[in-house]
Amino acid sequence: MAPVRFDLSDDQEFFRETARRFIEAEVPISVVREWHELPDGCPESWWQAAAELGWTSLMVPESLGGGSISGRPIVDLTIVADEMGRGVTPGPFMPTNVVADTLGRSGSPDQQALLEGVLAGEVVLAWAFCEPGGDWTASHITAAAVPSNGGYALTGTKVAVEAGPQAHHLLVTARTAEGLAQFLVPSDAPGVTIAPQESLDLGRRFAEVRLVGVAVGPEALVGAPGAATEADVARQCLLMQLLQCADNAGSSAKVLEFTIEYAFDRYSFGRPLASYQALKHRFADMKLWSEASQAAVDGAADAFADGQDEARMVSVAKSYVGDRSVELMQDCVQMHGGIGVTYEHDLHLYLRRATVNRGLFGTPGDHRVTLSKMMGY
Amino acid sequence: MAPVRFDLSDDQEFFRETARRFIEAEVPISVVREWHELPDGCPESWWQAAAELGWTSLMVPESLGGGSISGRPIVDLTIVADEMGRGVTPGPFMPTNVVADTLGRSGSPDQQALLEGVLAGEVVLAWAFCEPGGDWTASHITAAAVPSNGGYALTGTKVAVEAGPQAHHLLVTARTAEGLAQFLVPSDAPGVTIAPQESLDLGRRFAEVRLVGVAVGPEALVGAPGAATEADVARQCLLMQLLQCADNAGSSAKVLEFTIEYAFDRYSFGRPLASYQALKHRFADMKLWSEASQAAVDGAADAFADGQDEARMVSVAKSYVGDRSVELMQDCVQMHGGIGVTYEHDLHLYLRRATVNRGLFGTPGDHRVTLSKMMGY
Amino acid sequence: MDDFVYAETDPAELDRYREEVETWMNENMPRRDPVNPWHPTQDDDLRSSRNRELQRRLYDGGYAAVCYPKEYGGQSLTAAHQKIIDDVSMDFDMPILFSVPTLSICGPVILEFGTEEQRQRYIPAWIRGEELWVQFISEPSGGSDMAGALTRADRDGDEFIINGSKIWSTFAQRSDYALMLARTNWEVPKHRGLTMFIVPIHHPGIEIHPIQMVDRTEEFCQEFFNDVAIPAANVVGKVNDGWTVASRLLFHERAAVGNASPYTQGRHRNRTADGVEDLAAIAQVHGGADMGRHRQRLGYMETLSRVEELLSDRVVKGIEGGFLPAPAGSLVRLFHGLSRTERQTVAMEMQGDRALVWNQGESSGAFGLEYIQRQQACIGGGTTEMARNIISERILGMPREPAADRDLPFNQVPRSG
Amino acid sequence: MDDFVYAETDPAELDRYREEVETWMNENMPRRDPVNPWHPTQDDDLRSSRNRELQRRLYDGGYAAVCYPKEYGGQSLTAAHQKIIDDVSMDFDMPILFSVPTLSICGPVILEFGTEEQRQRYIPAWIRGEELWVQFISEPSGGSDMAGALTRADRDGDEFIINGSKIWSTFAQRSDYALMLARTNWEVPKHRGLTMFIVPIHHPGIEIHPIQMVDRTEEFCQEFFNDVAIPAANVVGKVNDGWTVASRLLFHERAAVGNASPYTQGRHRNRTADGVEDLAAIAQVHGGADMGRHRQRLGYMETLSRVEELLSDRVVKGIEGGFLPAPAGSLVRLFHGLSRTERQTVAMEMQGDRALVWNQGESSGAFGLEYIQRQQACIGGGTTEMARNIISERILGMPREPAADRDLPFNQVPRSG
Repeated sequence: MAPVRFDLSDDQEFFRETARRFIEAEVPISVVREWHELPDGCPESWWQAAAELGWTSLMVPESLGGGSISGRPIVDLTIVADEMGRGVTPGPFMPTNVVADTLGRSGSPDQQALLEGVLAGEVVLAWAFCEPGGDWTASHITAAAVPSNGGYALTGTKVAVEAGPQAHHLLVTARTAEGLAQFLVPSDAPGVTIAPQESLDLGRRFAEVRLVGVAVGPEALVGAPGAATEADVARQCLLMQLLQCADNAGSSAKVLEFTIEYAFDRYSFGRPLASYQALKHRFADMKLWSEASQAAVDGAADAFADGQDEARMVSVAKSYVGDRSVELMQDCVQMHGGIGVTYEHDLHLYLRRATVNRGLFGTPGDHRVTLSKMMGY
Repeated sequence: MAPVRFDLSDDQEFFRETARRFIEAEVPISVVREWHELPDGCPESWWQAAAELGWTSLMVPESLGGGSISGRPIVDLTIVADEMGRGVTPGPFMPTNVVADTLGRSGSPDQQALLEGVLAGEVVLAWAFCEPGGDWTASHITAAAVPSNGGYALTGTKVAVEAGPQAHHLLVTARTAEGLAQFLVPSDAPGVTIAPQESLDLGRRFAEVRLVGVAVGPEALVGAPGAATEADVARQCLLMQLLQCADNAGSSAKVLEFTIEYAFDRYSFGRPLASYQALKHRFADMKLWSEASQAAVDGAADAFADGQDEARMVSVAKSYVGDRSVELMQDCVQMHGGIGVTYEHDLHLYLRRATVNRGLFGTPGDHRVTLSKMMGY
Repeated sequence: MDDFVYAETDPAELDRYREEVETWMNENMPRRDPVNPWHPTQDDDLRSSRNRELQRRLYDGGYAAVCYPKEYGGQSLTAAHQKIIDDVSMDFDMPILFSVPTLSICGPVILEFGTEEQRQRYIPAWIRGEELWVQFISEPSGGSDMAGALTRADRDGDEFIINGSKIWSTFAQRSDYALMLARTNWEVPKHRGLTMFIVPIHHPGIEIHPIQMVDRTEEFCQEFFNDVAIPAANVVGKVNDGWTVASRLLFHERAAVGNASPYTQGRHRNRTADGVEDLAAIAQVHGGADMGRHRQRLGYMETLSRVEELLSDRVVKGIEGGFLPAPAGSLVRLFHGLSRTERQTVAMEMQGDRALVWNQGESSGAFGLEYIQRQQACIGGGTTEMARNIISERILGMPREPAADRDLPFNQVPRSG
Repeated sequence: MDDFVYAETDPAELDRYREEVETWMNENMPRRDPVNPWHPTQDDDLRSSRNRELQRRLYDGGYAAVCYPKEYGGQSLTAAHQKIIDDVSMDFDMPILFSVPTLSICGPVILEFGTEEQRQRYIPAWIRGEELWVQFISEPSGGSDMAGALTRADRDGDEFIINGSKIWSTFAQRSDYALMLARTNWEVPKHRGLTMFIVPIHHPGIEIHPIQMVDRTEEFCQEFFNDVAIPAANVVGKVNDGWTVASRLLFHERAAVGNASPYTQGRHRNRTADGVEDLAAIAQVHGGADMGRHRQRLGYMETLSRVEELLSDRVVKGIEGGFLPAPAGSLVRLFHGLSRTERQTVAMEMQGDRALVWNQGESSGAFGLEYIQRQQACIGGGTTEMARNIISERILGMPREPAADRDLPFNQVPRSG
């Protein structure tokens, strides 16, 4: 009994089923391992097939050729994230959707024209946001956009830019005299250096992006500098965090499922592991964490879709799911014993990814501070 | 198998056995409960009998009629604290010994004359140290000792003064122009108001001590103001903390013992509780905490006795024993079920006392900060 | 059938209902005194209790036990309606004493197993606030093993004669009737020799002794039965089939403890730090140097309380929709026990020394007292250990614990020393 | 006899010994390179390994395996002496590979059960650094159930023919001999049909496959045996009495894992945050806004590492003095597993994002890698679950877990799917 939302419409349920079958057929774990060797983490053709299923269209307005399943695109998006987590499925899903959402909301018509390629899975987008030692809030941004002959010159260093190595365009967050601003920059623009980084997560790709006096025209601006951009950036952060949580809820549910199976099949001292009360009680706790994580993700997605208290509910999800998901996986490693810490076993693939999701865009501890401040303390 | 030190000399072992038999004979739990009603927490006659066993002489120099069992008085002192913890035994043991230690080391001959009464159990000493909202370090002291006709006038408010209600003399920590200073003040000195406070611990007594222009002569000074007194105060804190830890190590060992007995005797679904693996594993953890707590206390006592790194090792003990002891007792409450949260059951008497020991003179969290600072962070 | 009955309700209807309830409560229910609130358990007079009076008010307004069928005095409404009443009622004094066990535990049991006469006789009396019920299920020797009851009911003509003792009944001395589980056959395995009875509490043969808790309050009681004669008409369900009734009762108890019951009215409030806001307030006062630590705690408590709400909604929906088996209520029960003990620990930590040693009359000591009683949240209404057994065995389907008493005639089962 | 042999030693003698060791090490052992230290497990050449060379140096100096009897190449000294060598050696490269399992696990087993010939033949060869041993005990199907071995040894004249597979042997490919547990009788309950053998590893019938761990290192191996003929003279202890030998072996393994063995030389160091000082250093670099949290973590880690030392001293003393039963080594093992996983978690947290995503060549990723492998500390050398069983059953005397295979002939015992 996989913990998915209990209120899915038939369309959503069909969408979810399709995503799961697509992943099981196209990207079983054996394939996930093969794709570890690919520079981009997945074949373009596959990403295009995924796009055909609507994985990149949910956050794009219908007027621009996109559209959601349920009219609550954020909820639909978490459905895919949950399934991708279950499959440790690679692909530039998170950053592409997050940047597409902003282009759809704040982009110029020229910039929105790019979305056609996104919908076709031919254009990959990345968000160049966090800087070395940064805390994943807009306040730490020092990258500068200096006015120069009618446009801007961008200078700064960005790290942990997901999908950086394969992105066609980068959304760069930087400071201007008018306040925070974002620019859409082609990855091959002169002055842009994209250095792939190593990651605990062997499936997704990250890069360090160095910008040295990158010259862009005024039309590269996405939305208005200042308050409007602050709002866009805040929304981008929340969206990334929500997707990380959905991903971890899905992956930890999956890990728990196959670990429970293992406990039934594995005999020790003539009894299945599942018959040992000390382990049964830990499995009960893990089941609790898994169900509660799903509840936290769904609650945050609903808050986001309803525009009600989403900042709080996303931080709640990150604070809870972030910790419980990796602790659940670690205890599942323990349940497996030696085999659980071998490269051959799949468990570490999930744990690697969940650990990265837990940490980027703020650790659970960071989000507890955020929540405390929301309570005026 | 009660976790006591494994390196006790025959004299120490005899001393420990005597203390245990004395407590079992004179202050069984039924008596502990009766004594809850006594304003002083215990009869004077009993405290005098305890003193005859040497409970107040260990920290007093032989030249002044005192003397330890092993030549390592601090270790001997933890033996008594451990046994008193096992018996949730009331009595002004901690403050009397801590103040006596300072008088023996820094007191004037006149002040040391008082020790004769302490050795006889006729004089009870208390330490008026912490102030409202204080953090149990000398730095928070605001009580003032202002020079006035040849002596001083003391003004300030002290809280959680253990044995305050029954103390004959108070050691008052206050500030002077020359720095931190301590004064030995009769409890009935004009200007001293001692208001008994309520406490989670039903056995020991605490008071708020208000000093309003209490006039004392220069002879009331204990040791020299400034550095010397800073050192005395630091030692007094460490001594209190060590005794709190020894007390909690003893009481949690005792609680674990009778809870294990209960688990053997109590049948559920036709099996003793002790046969359920989920509980067995928790008992294993508790046994680990108990043994490790004893190790931490002994390590701190040795460090103290050898004068090597005692500040660190006492904070380590407070940080570890403080938390593990109360968590152990809470889980033992859980093991008992409903009966464990009734007034009639003895468990809460231990938990009350251990909770107070955990918190006063710094919580485990406070001591972790201290340790971190010792590491230069 | 192992789950509640729910009906679809459209949002508009619910919004309308909320307004209606708000208006009515403002006009008819006493506002909660924020400074010195009334605690439903404080009031200890049996006959003219404030709980009974408030329950009557709800009934007169048509807002009492609204999930109960109309024919027994309810409104045949949905859990969604009751939740609205609960939300709105947070600012008012509510007859909490009727929620557990009367309406949420004994109620559904009588609805399911009671004879039509029993239903007619008892249910309306609760809803009108006239009669309070308790459970006589646990026994001193029993712990979590409810089916191990030693209290005996021996048939004598058309009566049963009860002898033995029960424990952990809530305010029995203030109540009128009890559901009692007793052994009517000792020759068969434990589950097959039990019978459930309706027992009038104020009966010459019944002695009630209040139990003093660690904080000296007396919420629970122990009862002693000496030759108490009960008419056979008071049997609930079938003779020797009492375990069927009892396991449903325990199911409803788990639902009630896990905030997953549609039959409770209003929400229980704690004496000290109930909401996270209360904790935040404490932090404001005592924060100081520990701000970093307090923030972590506060943020974590906020996390737990929000997730607890979301989880309990999810479980109710999941059971309702058949996505989760009924025992899933144990998930909520487990989460609740763990988060509550955590909160009481944090509250004590935040209060600092004042929770340990305080001036006479100061309220800060309550935080220390709640801390040393924190495990109550993991014991009362089924221990967290039982919850973990249920989750692993009935949700995950793992092998059951070997029980030495499974198929043994009860009089041959090994017992506590 | 279930404990180690210790002798009283007076402090003065020990101080003298410490000076002696310090002088000797300074003159004879290579200093540890603080920047880029040599890791004993890095060096993978079989014959001319640095470990063997360093072991030989210790031997020539008279500081090798000093707790071993003189007649077999040791010094017949006490655990206190070995501890001094360990303390001093922290600044030097040491032949850690010989500590576990050769000297600390296989060693005491041969001392206790080996024939005089076996002792003479093998023990001096270890101490001189000439031969490394491993254990062939665990099996792919076995998990913690060592006595459930499926590898068979069939008698054939004065030889035994081995078939089957073993796993989790440490660097088998670099070693010379193994202690192997195999089944010699299938008609009796599992504990009564096992025999312990000395097996030459580099044998045509033995295939060795390295196992890649999560971080791609290859410390452990799996072996496959095809008709491997072993002379009966290589039996350790009695035929079919192998479990007696194995349980002593497991006892010594727990002692070694719990840092409670007097036969290990030097202490193992970690690639990343081994000491709390290392953590403090990380905090210095990455502290910043999280100072409050880092302080709590740092102080807690300091607490755990100090208490771990004190506990392990206490347990050694306790077993030595007969205050604690030998299984008390499991206390240290459990504490170690828990504190180490905690430390690796904290180290990862302190490193921050750099432990998750890092520039090529940066070392910070090692913290992430160790975190995802942290459970190794609770699995290797006997799981923490087994430790908890041992503590509750053999120290607290609680009833043993019902085992379906206790008295069943082994060939009738239920097995993994």
